[in-house]
Amino acid sequence: MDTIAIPAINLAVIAPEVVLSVVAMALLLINVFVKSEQKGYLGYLSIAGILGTLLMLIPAWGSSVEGFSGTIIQDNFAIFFKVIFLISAAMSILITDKYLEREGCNQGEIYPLILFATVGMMLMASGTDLMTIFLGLEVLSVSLYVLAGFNRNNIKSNEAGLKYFLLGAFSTGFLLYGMALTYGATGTTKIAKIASYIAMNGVSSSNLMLVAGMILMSTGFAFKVAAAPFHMWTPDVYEGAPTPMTAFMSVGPKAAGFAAFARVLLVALPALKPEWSSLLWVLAVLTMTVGNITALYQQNIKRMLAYSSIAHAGYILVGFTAGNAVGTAGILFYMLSYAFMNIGAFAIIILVGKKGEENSNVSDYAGFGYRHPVLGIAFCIFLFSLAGIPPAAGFIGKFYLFSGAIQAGYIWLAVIGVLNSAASVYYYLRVMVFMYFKEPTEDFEWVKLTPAFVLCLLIAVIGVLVPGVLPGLFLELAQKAVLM
Amino acid sequence: MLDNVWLIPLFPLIGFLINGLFGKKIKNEAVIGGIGTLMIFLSFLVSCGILMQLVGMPPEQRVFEKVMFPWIHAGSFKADMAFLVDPLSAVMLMVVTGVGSLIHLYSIGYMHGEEGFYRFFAYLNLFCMSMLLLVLGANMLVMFIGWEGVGLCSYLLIGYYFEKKSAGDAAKKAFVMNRVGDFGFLLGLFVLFWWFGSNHNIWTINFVEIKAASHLLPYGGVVTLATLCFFVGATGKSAQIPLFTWLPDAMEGPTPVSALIHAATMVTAGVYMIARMSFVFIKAPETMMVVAVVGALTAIFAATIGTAQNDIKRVLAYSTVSQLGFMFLAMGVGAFGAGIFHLMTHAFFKACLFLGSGSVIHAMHHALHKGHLHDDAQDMRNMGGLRKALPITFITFLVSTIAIAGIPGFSGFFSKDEILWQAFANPYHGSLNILLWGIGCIAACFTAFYMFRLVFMTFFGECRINPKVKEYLHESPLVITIPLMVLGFLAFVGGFIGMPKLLGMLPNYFEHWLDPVFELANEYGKQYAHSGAHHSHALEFGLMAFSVVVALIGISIAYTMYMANKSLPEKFTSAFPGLYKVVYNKWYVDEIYDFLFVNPCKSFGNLLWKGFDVVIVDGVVNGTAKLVMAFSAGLKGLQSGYVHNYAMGMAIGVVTIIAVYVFR
Amino acid sequence: MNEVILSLMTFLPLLGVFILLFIPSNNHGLLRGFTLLVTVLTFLVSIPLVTGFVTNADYQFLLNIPWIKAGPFKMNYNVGIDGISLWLVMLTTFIMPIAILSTWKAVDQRVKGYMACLLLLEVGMLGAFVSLDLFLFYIFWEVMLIPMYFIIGIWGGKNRIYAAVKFFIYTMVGSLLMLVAIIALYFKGMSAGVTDFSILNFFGLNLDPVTQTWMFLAFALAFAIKVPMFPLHTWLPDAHTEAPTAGSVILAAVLLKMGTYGYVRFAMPLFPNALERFTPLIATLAVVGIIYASLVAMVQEDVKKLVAYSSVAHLGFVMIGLFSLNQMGVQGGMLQMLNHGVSTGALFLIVGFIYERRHTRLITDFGGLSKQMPIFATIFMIVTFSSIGLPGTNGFVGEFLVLLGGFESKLRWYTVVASSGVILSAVYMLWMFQRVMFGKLDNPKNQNLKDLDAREIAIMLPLIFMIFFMGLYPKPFIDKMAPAIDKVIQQSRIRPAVAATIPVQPSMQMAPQSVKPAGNPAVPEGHPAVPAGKPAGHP
Amino acid sequence: MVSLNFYLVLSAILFAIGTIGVLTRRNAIVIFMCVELMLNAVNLTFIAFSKYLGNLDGQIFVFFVMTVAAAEAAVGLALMIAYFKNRESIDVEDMNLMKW
Amino acid sequence: METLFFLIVAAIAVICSLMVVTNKNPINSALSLIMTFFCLATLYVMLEAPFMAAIQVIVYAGAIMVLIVFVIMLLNIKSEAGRRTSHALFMGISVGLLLLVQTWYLLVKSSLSSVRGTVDSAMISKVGHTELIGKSLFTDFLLPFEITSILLLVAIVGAVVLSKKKL
Repeated sequence: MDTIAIPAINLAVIAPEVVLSVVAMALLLINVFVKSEQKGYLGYLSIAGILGTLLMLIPAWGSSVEGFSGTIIQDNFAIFFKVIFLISAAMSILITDKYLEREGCNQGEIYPLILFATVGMMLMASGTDLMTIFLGLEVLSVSLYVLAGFNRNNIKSNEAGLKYFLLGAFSTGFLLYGMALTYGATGTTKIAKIASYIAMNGVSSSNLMLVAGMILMSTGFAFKVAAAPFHMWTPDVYEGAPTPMTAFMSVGPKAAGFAAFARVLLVALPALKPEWSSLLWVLAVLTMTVGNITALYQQNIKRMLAYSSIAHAGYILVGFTAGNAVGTAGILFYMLSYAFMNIGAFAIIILVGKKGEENSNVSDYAGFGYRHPVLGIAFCIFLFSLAGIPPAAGFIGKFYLFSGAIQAGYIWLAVIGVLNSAASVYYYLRVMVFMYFKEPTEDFEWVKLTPAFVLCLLIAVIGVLVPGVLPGLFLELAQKAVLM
Repeated sequence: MLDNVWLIPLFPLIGFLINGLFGKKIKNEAVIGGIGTLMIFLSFLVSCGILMQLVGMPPEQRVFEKVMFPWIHAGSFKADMAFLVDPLSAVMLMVVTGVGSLIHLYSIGYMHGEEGFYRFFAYLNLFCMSMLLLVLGANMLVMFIGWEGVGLCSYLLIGYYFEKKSAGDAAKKAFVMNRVGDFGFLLGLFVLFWWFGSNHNIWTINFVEIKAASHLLPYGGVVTLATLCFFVGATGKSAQIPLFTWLPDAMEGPTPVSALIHAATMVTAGVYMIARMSFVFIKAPETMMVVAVVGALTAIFAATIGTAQNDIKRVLAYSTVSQLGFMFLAMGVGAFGAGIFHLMTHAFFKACLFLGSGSVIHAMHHALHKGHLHDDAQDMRNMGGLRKALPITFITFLVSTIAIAGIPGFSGFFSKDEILWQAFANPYHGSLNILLWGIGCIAACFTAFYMFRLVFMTFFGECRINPKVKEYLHESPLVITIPLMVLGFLAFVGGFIGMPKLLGMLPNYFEHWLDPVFELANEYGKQYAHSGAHHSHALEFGLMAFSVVVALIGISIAYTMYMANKSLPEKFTSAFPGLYKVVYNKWYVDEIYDFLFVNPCKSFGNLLWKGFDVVIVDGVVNGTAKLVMAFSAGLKGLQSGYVHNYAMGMAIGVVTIIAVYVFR
Repeated sequence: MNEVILSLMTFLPLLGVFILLFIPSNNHGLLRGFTLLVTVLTFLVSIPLVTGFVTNADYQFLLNIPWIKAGPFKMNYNVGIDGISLWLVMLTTFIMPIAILSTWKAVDQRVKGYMACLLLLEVGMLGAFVSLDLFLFYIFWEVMLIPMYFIIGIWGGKNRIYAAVKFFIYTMVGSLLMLVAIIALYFKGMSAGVTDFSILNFFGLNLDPVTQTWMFLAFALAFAIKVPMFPLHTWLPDAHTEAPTAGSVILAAVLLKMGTYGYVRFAMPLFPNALERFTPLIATLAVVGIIYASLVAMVQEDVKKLVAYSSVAHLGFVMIGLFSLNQMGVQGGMLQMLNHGVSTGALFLIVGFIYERRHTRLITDFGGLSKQMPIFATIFMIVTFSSIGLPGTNGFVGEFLVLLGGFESKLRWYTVVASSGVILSAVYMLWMFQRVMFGKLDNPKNQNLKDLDAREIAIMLPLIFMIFFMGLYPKPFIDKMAPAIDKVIQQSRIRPAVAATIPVQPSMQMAPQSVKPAGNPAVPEGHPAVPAGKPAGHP
Repeated sequence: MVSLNFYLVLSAILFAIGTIGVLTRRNAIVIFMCVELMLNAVNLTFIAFSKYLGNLDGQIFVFFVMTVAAAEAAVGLALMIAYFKNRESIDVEDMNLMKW
Repeated sequence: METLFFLIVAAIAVICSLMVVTNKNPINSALSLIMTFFCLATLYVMLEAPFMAAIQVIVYAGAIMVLIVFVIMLLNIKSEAGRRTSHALFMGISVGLLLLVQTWYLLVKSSLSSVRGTVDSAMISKVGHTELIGKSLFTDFLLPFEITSILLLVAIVGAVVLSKKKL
């Protein structure tokens, strides 16, 4: 019997994932010894872990290293996304502690779970094999099912978790079927090999199996990024999940979904570009429109932001449809700024909320801007950024996304996009209408404004304004991280 | 002196600024009135100096342009703030400043004790400044400043008693009607500017330059268009058909205002403008005809209304409209000199008449006030027999009335006769001339009738004022009567400078004076005039005599009806009740205008606002928003909260997408 | 030194905002005083722009700093002014202190935020006028929206929320479409060798007519909403009516100019073929707007709404002037923009004065105020007549040149119809004036009204001065603008179609100048407003 | 030798049945079982392809799918238990606290 | 012969899976599912994947299904109270059938990869399926294999968090 020749294990490629996983496991252990009211420290430890991971990523920038027989790669694209994941995880952790305390479900496991989810996302971003991507996605999903249902005494949280689980599992079925068909059509699950097989054998859109594989995989990813018509879980889950987790879910997994989506379509299936770009075109239009239009009617601010996040997925799909360097850079930049603005907004929502997810109606914000002027201004900055109004980062991101579409000739898509953007202004403004144009009706109860919150908000504001005013550096990075 | 022409408008401006800014603080009426009067009098002196200087120059050199500063230079368009002095503007300067000074003086007495005394003098000065700008403007645009400026002052002065609604209405009406005219003026300017510019690359609106280039203008065609536009402007300013209705209403202003603005100066601006551009107008025979016809029609039309009015100032107002019609008739038949001559004599006698009526009203008002009565101080039916109480007023009034009626020897005779003669004799409109002449004669007859009707009702017969207050009636103070006397004197002798050559006693100084101005126009006129129909002196004499007869007929009818047989008017009105009513109500012109323009505009505006703007335009906007919201409500309904519905959505999505790609 | 003036001026108010944040919010006096100081300083800083401006067609006080460079895009912080923007900048800095003073007392709630908003607004407006980079322009264009939204929404009247949201979304729709066009234009330019967003790059592009059409429509829509042109005007009456006085003043005086400025600076010179094609449409809308707005203004019951509709009519004149595309018309349009800024701004101040006193704007609530408030009456009257366009006041010069220019151009018949707006403006303004100021003072609430105080008079005096100065001596304005306008006109004319084989000669674009008939004393040198082919098209 | 298509069609049938089950059943556990059925259908496809293509990647994939199924089962059932504790039901028709 | 055997197994698999969907009682559904899994295991053997067949039985039919049955018992779930509305049933079934038709169609219409790997029946019988799988798992697919460890850890932690007694 031969010995198994284990290939050279290039640990450097997965170093960030390893570090993060180790930290998470360590936390699991430490958790056992930490008293309930001190679980917050776990949060700080996990942030330390995240920072360490970030530090590991920095020297890796600029190189592109494959490892593990081509199942994973560490390139600029992956690194950029990993930074987004880490930032969103860190910011979410900053706002988790006090929330859990208020809701009375202060369990330390949440931090390792967040970290594991982050590991899953990172695997999705750097996986170059359908299996890696699939497993990364499942690590992420399983963590998220738990995180969504984390507040297990709260029926809404239960329901959110269960709904997310059932629909997630259902969509996994389609994703897998798609992967199977792709495997059948090309004989491999490695992304690079798929591409080279197609290039060599001239498989094209006439091969229905490949097209079907592409479609079914797309639906799986579309579910993850909440693109219509696979978006329907989003509002319910976002509304029910604990708010910090909603913040996390609306940014990180979405970015991860796009990362994997982009790698599969752009690297593995560039030959099918006419097919998938027309599919994405329709999805983008549907997603933007459904998200924005439905958001107009929402009273619950969390739900409103859920729909808004659907709409944002639509904008990103616009850049994706373009499939060119500008559009892809736009996706990267937009996801980064979206992390800051969306988590910032959710941080404020947590501050305003009361136990049991009360006080999360838009009308509860009457006069908020006067009671807490600084928070009010911060909230406005986030909302303006979400609405895509300069000089916030959201504008530059949208600018790039739409530019990509225009460069690729999808002018009508860009037009639909900006019209949607204009419609979206209404519901963002509506929050401001309550914040500033109406008199306060009641006092705002507080989760005390802890240093962690201040830090989170500060990061968010800086993260929205600096790339908004001086986007050059960030755009350059995004440009370098583009897959092509 | 000529170089200092800018002083002329400057003095009234200074007066305006002093009185306008500090008048309220000064409080002393003598000082305020003194400043106002002094300023315009200084202008008068400068004008005299300029006139002297002009007289001393050879006739062909009597044109002087003074550029003050560049105003609007944009692209090829160039308009400087510049003044033009020539014989025509010199005449106007004398009239404006001369009559103006007198009326300022008069106002000191007349406006005594009024609340806004300083305001009145400020406006009056401002008006004089604007009028002088109008007269002196070396290009159409400077003229237009004055043109609108006088409209503004007229607005301010008519609305002087702003607490009275009728005053406010009248002011607004005056301004808006003037604006309609201004619209025409501007269009005329545009057409002329455009034509010269695009055809001959002469981009100018300067009178002298246009005159120099006027030989390039064709006859008719575009010139007709331009001149018709200008004429619209003139009808607005000079209250001709169809824009005359504001002038009678303008009597809401204080009487000196009526005298200065609505009789002597501003309303003649249209006439002046046509004279100023005679070399353009004469190239448009059609326009000339229109001018003549409108003038003649206005003359008779207003005269008919004048016969039925009871308000002393209203009669004079219609008389003014009618006399302006005569001037336009003169312009229309190419008798520019005659028109300007009539303008001048009319300024004298009509100012005198208005001031006289003011004196009467002043006295009446004073008396009624003393007796605590609220009868109408302007209604002639309350007057009668005032000649005893107001002797000076009566005499000057009578002199002016005779002048306007056209009795030989008085100024009005010379000028009006000249117009009628030229209407008859000038060769421009062929046989239409006879008709114009005929209408003129009838109008003259009416003029004599209603003016004497006025005199008889006011000054003769027994006094119909409430006997209680009879004792309070007495003659006005000297500040009022001195201007009356001066103007009365001028109304008497002013005509001699323009005595027709025919009568031979004096050379027609006036016509010679204006000759250089109208020479070119007459030259052009000959090009299309029906070949020199030369009329004999005998014919001229005959017509002159005829016009005198006509006037006398008018006077005698008036005498019969209002002195000899006082029941006649009653009988007349009851015999023709309809006619009387129509005439008394000014042919319902105001009502027709309301019906045709004012009300439709308002209701159309309301319709546009409440119907179109709010319902349709805004409705589309809000409707889009509502539609989106309804759509939103619908989409929201899909989000049922049931897992299987969501799963179904996903499945349908997958199936549809595959279907599209697989079965395409 | 010259390079930094514009940036200093633009960002001085922003600095002011930061300092403002550290002033205690209950010290209203200090807040107001400081803001006033900042705006006055800004004005002072902007004065060297006029004195140092060299009268030619070039952009001056240029400053060009690389800003963003990523992917195919290169945006610069590129600022500078020419004769066209010079006066609009001056108008902005001039009107701001006045606006601050106008609500000195009327706004007594949340003063800090209010002042901050006003200063931010100034940053946006100045930035938009001085930007020479399309992207930078767009940023400032949007930045203006936010403070204005809050000014209307927080310190506005009863219906303020509706008005604020409508204002915001309306403007947003247009400007976003413009953004699409900007991007598309950039990509079109890239294929022709354009490397950054500087507008100078784009003037020479020979775009194909179809592209031009779409882009022009997008730009035109954005600007038309801002102008606002019929039928996109309905946000204006609402916004004006609900905004506090300062908001209305700034909105009328400066913000609306953004639209017309956009046409002159961008929409017209960038897309000459499309301009040619759409001139009839826009002229029609402008004329309809004039007549329509005048008629609607005539029947308004609310003074502020009336003035708002009058703005629509006035800006219709501006549009006619700009689209007549000759020196007179464009010059008139530009002047009319400045005039409208001064006189309509003043009108809103006036409305503000009586609103502060009586807290109503209904015409029927007034009447006979002349008696009680003579100074007010005088000022009101002057401003009214300026708005009507009485010769000697500023309104006349602009209106006259617009109509003259329009008449000399292809828009002759439009102009003739538009001229009737001159009559209508007199009708509605005077009717309003009469109902407010004339008549008997019979409403008991009006009987104790106080006349204007020193502050209010001080606000109005500079405006009154400008009314007469610009009316009687517009030369400095016209002279400084003329070369820049010439340039715009040349750029906006259709370039001669050059066959593919013949390279485009730079001199071809100067064609109108070289064809100018020689030896013509009547045409001033340097004003080649005589179009080459003009006589052919006329009788 | 059974043709590849037989396997593929069979897996398609199973996949469709699983989908129908997800769409029509109300019990969360049964829905989950239907999902498992779908996954198994995919597994069959993978293995059939693997055999046909002559490489083992497909089978490895199946290996991972099973792991995933196990993990999902653990978490999913835990979620159902938690939900059941609060709601005394795992009927999906009762799960509509959040909607619209 | 082989085809016939396949058809019989396939028929049983389809019938059992139909019973999963149609049975009212969750326990019956679970048992039907187990039956289906066994059928699939049989097919895996036919496809020369005995190792997969083994873990299919051990992991799926053994571990996972036991867990499910256990939970069903724990929650004491009775049969479903009532069917979905016929409308929903119709929709569900038709969408499912449509999906089937489409997949069928595209499977028939499309071509597989033309590149064949090295693993054939001969190799499998020579080296042994388990060894081949093992080699592959620990060389080429080492990383995914490691990831499964994290996945399972997450699942455990999650299950504990959601259902442990003390909070």
